[in-house]
Amino acid sequence: MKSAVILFPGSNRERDVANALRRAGGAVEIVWHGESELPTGTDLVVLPGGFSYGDYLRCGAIAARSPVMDAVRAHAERGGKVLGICNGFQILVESGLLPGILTRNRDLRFICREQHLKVERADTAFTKGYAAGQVIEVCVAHGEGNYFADPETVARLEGDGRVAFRYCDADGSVGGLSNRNGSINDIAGIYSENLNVLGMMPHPENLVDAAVGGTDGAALFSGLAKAA
Amino acid sequence: MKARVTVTLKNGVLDPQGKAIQGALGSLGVDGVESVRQGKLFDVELATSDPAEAEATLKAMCEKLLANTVIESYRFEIAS
Amino acid sequence: MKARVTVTLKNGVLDPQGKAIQGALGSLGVDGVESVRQGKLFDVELATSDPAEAEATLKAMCEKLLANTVIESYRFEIAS
Amino acid sequence: MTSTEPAITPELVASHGLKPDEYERVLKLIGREPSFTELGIFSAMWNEHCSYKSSKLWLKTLPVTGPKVIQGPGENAGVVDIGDGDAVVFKMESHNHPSFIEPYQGAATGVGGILRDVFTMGARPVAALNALRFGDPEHPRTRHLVSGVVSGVGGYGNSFGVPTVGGLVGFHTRYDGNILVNAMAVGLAKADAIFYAKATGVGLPVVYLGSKTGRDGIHGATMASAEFDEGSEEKRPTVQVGDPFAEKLLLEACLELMASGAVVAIQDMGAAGLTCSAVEMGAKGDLGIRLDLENVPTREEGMTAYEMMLSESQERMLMVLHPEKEAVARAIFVKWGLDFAVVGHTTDDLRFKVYLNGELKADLPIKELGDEAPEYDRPWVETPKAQAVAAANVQTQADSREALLTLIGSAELSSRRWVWEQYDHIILGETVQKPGGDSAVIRVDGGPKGLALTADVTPRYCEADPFEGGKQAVAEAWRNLTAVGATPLAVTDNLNFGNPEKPEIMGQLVGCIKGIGEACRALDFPVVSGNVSLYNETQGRAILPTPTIGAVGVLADVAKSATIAFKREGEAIILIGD
Ligand SMILES: Nc1ncnc2c1ncn2[C@@H]1O[C@H](COP(=O)(O)OP(=O)(O)O)[C@@H](O)[C@H]1O
Repeated sequence: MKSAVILFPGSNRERDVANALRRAGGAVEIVWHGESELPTGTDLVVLPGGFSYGDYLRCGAIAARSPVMDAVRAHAERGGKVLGICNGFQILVESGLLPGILTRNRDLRFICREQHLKVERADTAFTKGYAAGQVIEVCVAHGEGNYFADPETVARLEGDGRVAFRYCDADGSVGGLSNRNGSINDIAGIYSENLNVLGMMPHPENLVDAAVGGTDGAALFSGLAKAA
Repeated sequence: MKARVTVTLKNGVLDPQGKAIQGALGSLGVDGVESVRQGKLFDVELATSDPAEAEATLKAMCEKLLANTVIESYRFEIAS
Repeated sequence: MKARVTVTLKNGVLDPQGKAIQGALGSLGVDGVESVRQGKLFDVELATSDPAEAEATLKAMCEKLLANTVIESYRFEIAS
Repeated sequence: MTSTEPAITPELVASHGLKPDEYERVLKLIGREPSFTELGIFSAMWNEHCSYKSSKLWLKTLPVTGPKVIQGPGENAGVVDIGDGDAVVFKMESHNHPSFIEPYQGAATGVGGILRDVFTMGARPVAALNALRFGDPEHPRTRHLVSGVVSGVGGYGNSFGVPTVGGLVGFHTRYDGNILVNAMAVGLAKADAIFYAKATGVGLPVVYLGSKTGRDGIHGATMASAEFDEGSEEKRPTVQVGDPFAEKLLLEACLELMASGAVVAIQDMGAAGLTCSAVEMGAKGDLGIRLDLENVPTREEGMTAYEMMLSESQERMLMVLHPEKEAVARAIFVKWGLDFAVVGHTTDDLRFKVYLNGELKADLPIKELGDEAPEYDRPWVETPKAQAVAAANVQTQADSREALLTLIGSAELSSRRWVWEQYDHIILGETVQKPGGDSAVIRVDGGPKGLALTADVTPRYCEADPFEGGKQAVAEAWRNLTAVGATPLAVTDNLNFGNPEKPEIMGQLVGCIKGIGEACRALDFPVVSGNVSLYNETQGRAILPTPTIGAVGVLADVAKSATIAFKREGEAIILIGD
């Protein structure tokens, strides 16, 4: 699998995700946001975490409008896979590749902690390595991860099975205190209509190594590597 | 030419910052505040002195970048 | 009673947001923008209908919470 | 000099923080009345913050060398060998006064400054720590200050992309009017690729990099060394605003530039910005520097030489470059969207000459600006030994259950999770032990090697007995490192005290330094960097003496690091020590 990790000014988890992809056996190229084309043979585009353009104005807003995003859009339209993590998710919604928006966390504070997630379905390119309904432990690190969309959009997402992950507690129950940022329907990640674009707030790339917190994130990358 | 753009949340969109401010005001002893909604403003200086051109630029700025029309509306005023 | 509070950075205080926005506008092809400075606005609803009381509340809000007068100035307007 | 500049009066001299005898020294040194710009330059170079005039004599007594020490105090940060060609680069610095005035920006720019100190040396920052002291939790300002400082520390570090892995938070009414924000940064570099401030070579370009210069914090460095009084909330100068986004770009651009071989010398523009950085580069290299200020990228129109020389705008660097690499260097900075300007060059006349549009604004002997700074042997009195209290004489008001509950429920002992959850402590994917334990542990480049990091001090002890308190702070840092299985390497310190012109306060400073020195010598635990923050007083009341110790240790294999939690039921609990 060949991945292109897009580097925006202010991205800061590009190394983390590149490491996770390489560990899973993928080839990784870091691509500058000013490029107008993706490297040939790119299977997966990754928009990494960070604070692109300082997160000024709105998170992801300025990055969503950079030259490379036209190429990313074209890649997605061709059915190519796109993964946006944290700031990458914010960029995806700002660029219209995914619906809704991510706003300030409910209590207005940045939150960095371990977080349980429920994997909603295991039949997408991103979640092949998991079982449907599986509870995994990853971590979150964001100030604006409060997912919001209008009721019709949310209904459509739910109806079409486009919710990828939900915040839950250790035994998988959803709702309540495990949703720290206030996201509607405890949404932690969503898919595009064709299930080839995934945006998620938590950081699976920081949990791929037993020595550093755990390995529950690894299956996402190994699943992707197998899918390609 | 100077202009001010204001971007506010659409009705019905949750405003956690506004709510938090309202809460904080209570604990600071500022009473009688029934609601707070936070928005953004941009003070802009434009090169042109032609109002029509200024208006076109401002509209383009708002549509392309300053407001996310999923949840926000914008207005602008050109300073006389 | 409704009011709008605007909080802007004092002159000379660095506005990294405004700077980033200005840069982005350039690369989006919106030309002729000479400077952008970002501020905040707050749309407030007050319980009182007495303008003097409203003014006192607004002033207290601004001083205690909404503005950091070291780097920001504030203004408010009571809607008629 | 132009007529718009104020005349040099005793009041003007005093408002620049120069005492009459210090001004005499200026006159003797240059043989004439200084210009306004020159007065500003002297005030910046000779204030407590830059010159360490009250503490230097005592700092010299600390052990600063060791077989692993590559660079001790005197550069932007200390450098210690950790084997395999790697080096750890670290330092701690205070941003106390600015954080009291504008907690978010003050703390944020404090973090920004210390990160810059580390990457100026050629290291990529891999961890941050912060030691925070606030007033009584019930004091009306405390809540606001805690929330602003914590979000400022997080706001900068999170955006910059460095994990904040440890620190401490304390509360005491003696910090009501002077909170402490001590930020520590740790970076990794190759031991043979460390960059220094010392310039070499005549006629080389002096290059300005980073963000533009504004009127931020003009006289901030002077403020940081002046006691607060009631009026200072009105008189306070503009606070600097941080731009972590710009700093992240500056980091990437600097590391790329360093790798290209273009850099002769580099210095970050911290307190007293352009003045200190230019003088240091020249003085260390036995060179003169000529600056042509019209080339300095500015944010505001009509800035004077005085303002440009004293501006504390953040996210800026000064470099001396190999002239043939200028184009390469410029291309790197343009790519990252940062300003790049040749603002002067090195000379052979040992003068610091500042021109604006061809007009000479300052012409000073560069070595003496640093070397001839006043140095004081301030009078001090030893802190009287407190009477030992026999346990039997202590009245207890509560039964032990109640006492325990009170202790657990106190702000001093409550969980710090609320704080460190606001810091991204996992970014970079190397955090083996996150906040919550004795020391944080981070892996070095995928491991198995790792670093242990901690920050400690107990101000109550230092107040009761500065010497023992200083020793204890070092010992606790040492214990915290060994508790996770690390071999302690070296120390950075941040000495926060009141007004050193008072013999009792000076006595605390001296006592603590002696204690730190004694412990560091006994443990072969050299001090490789540090910072002094004095005049932490409001209306004559000083903070508790607070010599924060930051310490770094190394682990051969992070998989063997020990953690704080009990692992299994039924296992023996052993108490060691006495
Ligand atoms: N300001 C802070 N930033 C990051 N971590 C912190 C901060 N304050 C405390 N911590 C972390 O919380 C834990 C508990 O801190 P503390 O109560 O000072 O414990 P101890 O006395 O055992 O060092 C430590 O791991 C420490 O690193």
